[in-house]
Amino acid sequence: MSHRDVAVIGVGYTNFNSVTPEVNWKELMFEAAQKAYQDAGIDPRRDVDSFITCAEDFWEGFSIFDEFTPDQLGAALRPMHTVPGDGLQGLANAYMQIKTGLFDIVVVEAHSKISELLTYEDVVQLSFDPIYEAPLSNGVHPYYVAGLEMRAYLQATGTTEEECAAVVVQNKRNAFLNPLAEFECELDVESVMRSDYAFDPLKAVEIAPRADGAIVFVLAGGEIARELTDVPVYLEGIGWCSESPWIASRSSDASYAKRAAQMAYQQAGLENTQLIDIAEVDDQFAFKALQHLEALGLARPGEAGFLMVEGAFGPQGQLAVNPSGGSLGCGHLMEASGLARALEIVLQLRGEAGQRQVEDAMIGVAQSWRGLPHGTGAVAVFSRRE
Amino acid sequence: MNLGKIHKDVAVVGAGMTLFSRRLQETGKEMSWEAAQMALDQADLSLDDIDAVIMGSAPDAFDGVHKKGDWLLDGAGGTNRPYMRVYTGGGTAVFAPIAGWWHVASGLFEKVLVLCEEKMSSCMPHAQSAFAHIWDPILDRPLKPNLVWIFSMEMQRYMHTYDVRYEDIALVAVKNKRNAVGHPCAQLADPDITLDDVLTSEPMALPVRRLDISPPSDGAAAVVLVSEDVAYELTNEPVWIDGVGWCIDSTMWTNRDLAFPKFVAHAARMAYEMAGIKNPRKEIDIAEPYDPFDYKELQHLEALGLADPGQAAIMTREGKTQRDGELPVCPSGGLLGVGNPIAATLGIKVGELFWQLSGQAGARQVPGDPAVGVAQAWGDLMQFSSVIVMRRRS
Amino acid sequence: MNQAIKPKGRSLSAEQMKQVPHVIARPQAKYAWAAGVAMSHFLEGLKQGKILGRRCMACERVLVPPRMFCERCYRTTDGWVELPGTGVIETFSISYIDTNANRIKDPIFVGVLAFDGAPPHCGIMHYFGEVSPEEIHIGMPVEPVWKPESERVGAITDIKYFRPREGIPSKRISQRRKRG
Amino acid sequence: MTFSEKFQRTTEMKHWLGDMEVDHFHYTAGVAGERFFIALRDRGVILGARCAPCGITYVPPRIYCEHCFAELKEDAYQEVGPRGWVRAFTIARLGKDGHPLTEPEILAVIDFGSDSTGFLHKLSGVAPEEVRVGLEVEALLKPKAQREGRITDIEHFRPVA
Repeated sequence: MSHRDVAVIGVGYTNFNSVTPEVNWKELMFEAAQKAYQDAGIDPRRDVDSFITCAEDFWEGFSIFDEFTPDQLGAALRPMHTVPGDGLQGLANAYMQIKTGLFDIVVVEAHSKISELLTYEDVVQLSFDPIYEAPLSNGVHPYYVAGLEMRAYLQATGTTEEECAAVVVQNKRNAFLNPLAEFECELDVESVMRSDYAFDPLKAVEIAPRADGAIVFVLAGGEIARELTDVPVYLEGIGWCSESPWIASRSSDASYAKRAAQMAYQQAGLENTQLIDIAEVDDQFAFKALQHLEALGLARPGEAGFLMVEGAFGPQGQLAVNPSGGSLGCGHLMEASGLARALEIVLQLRGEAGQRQVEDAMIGVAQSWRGLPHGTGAVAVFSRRE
Repeated sequence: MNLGKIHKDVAVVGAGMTLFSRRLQETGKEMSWEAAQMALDQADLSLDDIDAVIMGSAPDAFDGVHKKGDWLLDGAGGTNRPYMRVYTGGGTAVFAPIAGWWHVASGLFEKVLVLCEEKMSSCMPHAQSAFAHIWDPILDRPLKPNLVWIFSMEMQRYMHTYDVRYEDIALVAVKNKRNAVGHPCAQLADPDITLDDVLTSEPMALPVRRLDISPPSDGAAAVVLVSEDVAYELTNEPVWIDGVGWCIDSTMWTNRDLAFPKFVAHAARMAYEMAGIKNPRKEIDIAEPYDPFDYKELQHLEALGLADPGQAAIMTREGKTQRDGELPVCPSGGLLGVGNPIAATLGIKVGELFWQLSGQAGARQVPGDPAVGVAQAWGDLMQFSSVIVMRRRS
Repeated sequence: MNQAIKPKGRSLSAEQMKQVPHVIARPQAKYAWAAGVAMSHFLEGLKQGKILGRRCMACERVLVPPRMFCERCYRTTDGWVELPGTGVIETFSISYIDTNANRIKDPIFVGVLAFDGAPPHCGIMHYFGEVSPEEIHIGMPVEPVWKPESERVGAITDIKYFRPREGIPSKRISQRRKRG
Repeated sequence: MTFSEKFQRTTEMKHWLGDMEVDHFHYTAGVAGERFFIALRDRGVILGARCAPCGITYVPPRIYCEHCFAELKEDAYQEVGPRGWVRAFTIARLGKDGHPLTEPEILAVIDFGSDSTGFLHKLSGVAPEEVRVGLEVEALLKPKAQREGRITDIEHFRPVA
């Protein structure tokens, strides 16, 4: 691999809101992009070599959403493309483009305008195999697949429902300290346990609510980053992986995240996961946070739940997990969820996380999962070098 | 941009494609596997050797599966691998291999599989029904547009601005449908088609007639890309990707002059600079520009710098773009002759250049031992273009 | 050399496609897109019988359809401008197919017009009416035919179509470029 | 502030209704699907396709092994089931509209032996609280006359009596 290093030199973002009727998607993206360019101190019309946006047609309501992306990012008549994937997958493309040596500054955007989709559940079901999977569950909410996966995970690891409930409690509590977050709430494990099942063993309150928002990252080759900013945050490694798309073939240990983490750690030269100070993992469903922590090697199989209950992953714990509040606290931002996780890491490593700042944070990991019904995920390792 | 500092050079060592057909029985996954298998076979590789998979597929609204990239991945060889889908409308056909290029050029991967799939027959009553949603929902969709309109309007503007005759444009359709006779996957090959057939074909949205248009198709295509470190271990005839370029113009298509596709010219400039091509008219031996409509081939040749604006039609009339002409254009038969399964036209653009430049094009082989080719695709709302320059070095 | 392509795939006729095992499903994908700042004002303008644009003071263009940012200068646009609504035909099509590719007997005249008061080539797509296939041409001056105020809802279809303007000379010749 | 002006009254905000639908999608079941569904419809059996080198039996069958990409030809097809075991299950209590279902549905991943891929289907004929991982189940098919070559030709799986 090329030895050129890659760093984040600017981030921009909107608030995360359950609805955003006051702007259209272009205006939402423009706000985040303008802030990112200000942060990086660059002019997109002159300085950016390539633009990437992360979007899926059916989330947006367009047969070719790529058409509707360049203007608001400053990308008209410039190289730009869409990744129908999560923001971290967008970041992976930027990373590779910079590593080729051809591109110096690359911009990655991801957003959610999911409040505009009136038939969310139908569209989720449209991602199921149309022959073997979709016809089985007409009328049933497609999130039942999360119930199946949670059952398999609990069965394989001995994790308890109480331990999953602890994830909800911690993330919604962490969100109080995050001004971007929309779904902060004071709960305790008992109240989560007494709440209604949606897809046994998954409870409704363990499902991250959806939110709108846009996030833009500006990345640059290391030598340029060091010229442009005093606080470059290095993208030391990024991995991504997909499991079999068949619902019934899914592993119980998030093997997509495991493989993605191996790839990212290897690139980063990270041999010991104990060096990681912060982890922002995907928590679209509470149990997923535990499964992902184990897949990332941040807890042994079956131990993440226990550690969560013990507070090991809290703000004062041995490893800060989802200090942002995660998707449970901030809202599930669809394809922008991975960038939201990465955003928190960047803010923390720059020392700009305000009241939730993790002290002396040097290395952070962000992880994403593209969501039901597939097993696609990505892992990014960031660091603030001395 | 940092020309001349590319970390790893990238070569094509195998290609494959399915039949292009109005309807295929195979699911999208099965089509993908068929194309991938053929490309791997040609490269003498197995799936085990592949480090990453890049998927190119255009609207989910054709196949009728949301997140179809993820859905297709087992057929594309993506299971338990880094798998990435990129998407730039019709431009995906040449853009997916560009994404494959940076997967390898970055040094992250040594051998990758680029797979493109499209199954348009799922969309009922017609693929056009999905195209109804490519437009701005507030400004355009209430007018109930048809995709052909946009081509018709662009063609009209092109003919008007450069004084191009319809009779010359229609010759492109004749040439490509005849060229396709040599293509084993072709859907609309016709050895006997005449200019008159095109000129008198059914009016769709004038000036566009039925035979000016490429047909909707089902199909899949694949190429295998490898790093300079292993290319010669695998074949004596690697074909190198020496230049890549892409560009998107503003969303506001009614704020642009539609006569000349600036975005194609920008993408071409990027690719030529990278490939060190200073005079494309002298240095390019074969062109595979995107030809979903006959006039598009002409417009694209002009924006690729292979003809002056308005002159590509004259080149065509003079026979210079025939397979044995000065500059063979769409020797594959193009989208007009082989078919237009949007992203899967990878097989007749980059795939064709691979076969031509490595001397494997059989009945379609361009004479004179061609060494340099340019492939181009176009997409979105007359807005995006991707360009690849390929070269045989021996 | 062997044929490099060994094509695979089983072609089906329309009839065979109905015979082989298959599933038919109707998608449900409905949206309520926020119009946003610029388009909300534009739609309100249409309701009042006005065409509104946004001015960018850096490039001195009037953007129509309006947006809150200029994609060329990458800056916030500066204010509203009301355009006269007239323009010239930039390009057009005479369509014998509808949105689902069904054949229709009476053609639809559709195209792009460039608005007077906006920069060259800047306008919208719309229908043309009160014109024949022989008459319609690029450069033809046109004006909007609005629906009665009571029927206007704040939509692009508040304009029924654009029709030729009487007594205004065509810009047909002056717009044509010389061959390169 | 991002723009030179924004809305000052909620009533100024407009939205636009639309869809991204087509009349319908016609999904072919494919080459492997044709074998699977004709066997199910005409003979009432569930077919899998085995990749011997990888030791995996794909249910439903595929024409390729997704791990080694070997072609799974006709001789790879074999009958599995109708008996299998519950690998995972969930009790779906919410409908697609987000409201509680009047009758919760049980959905399950069924194994046809330890080397088979899982097979997704509905489970019925058992109280939700009695379902266990490992429960032995069998497919209940619709009467032959009503079968049309769809996955729903299997009404559901139920515990083996």
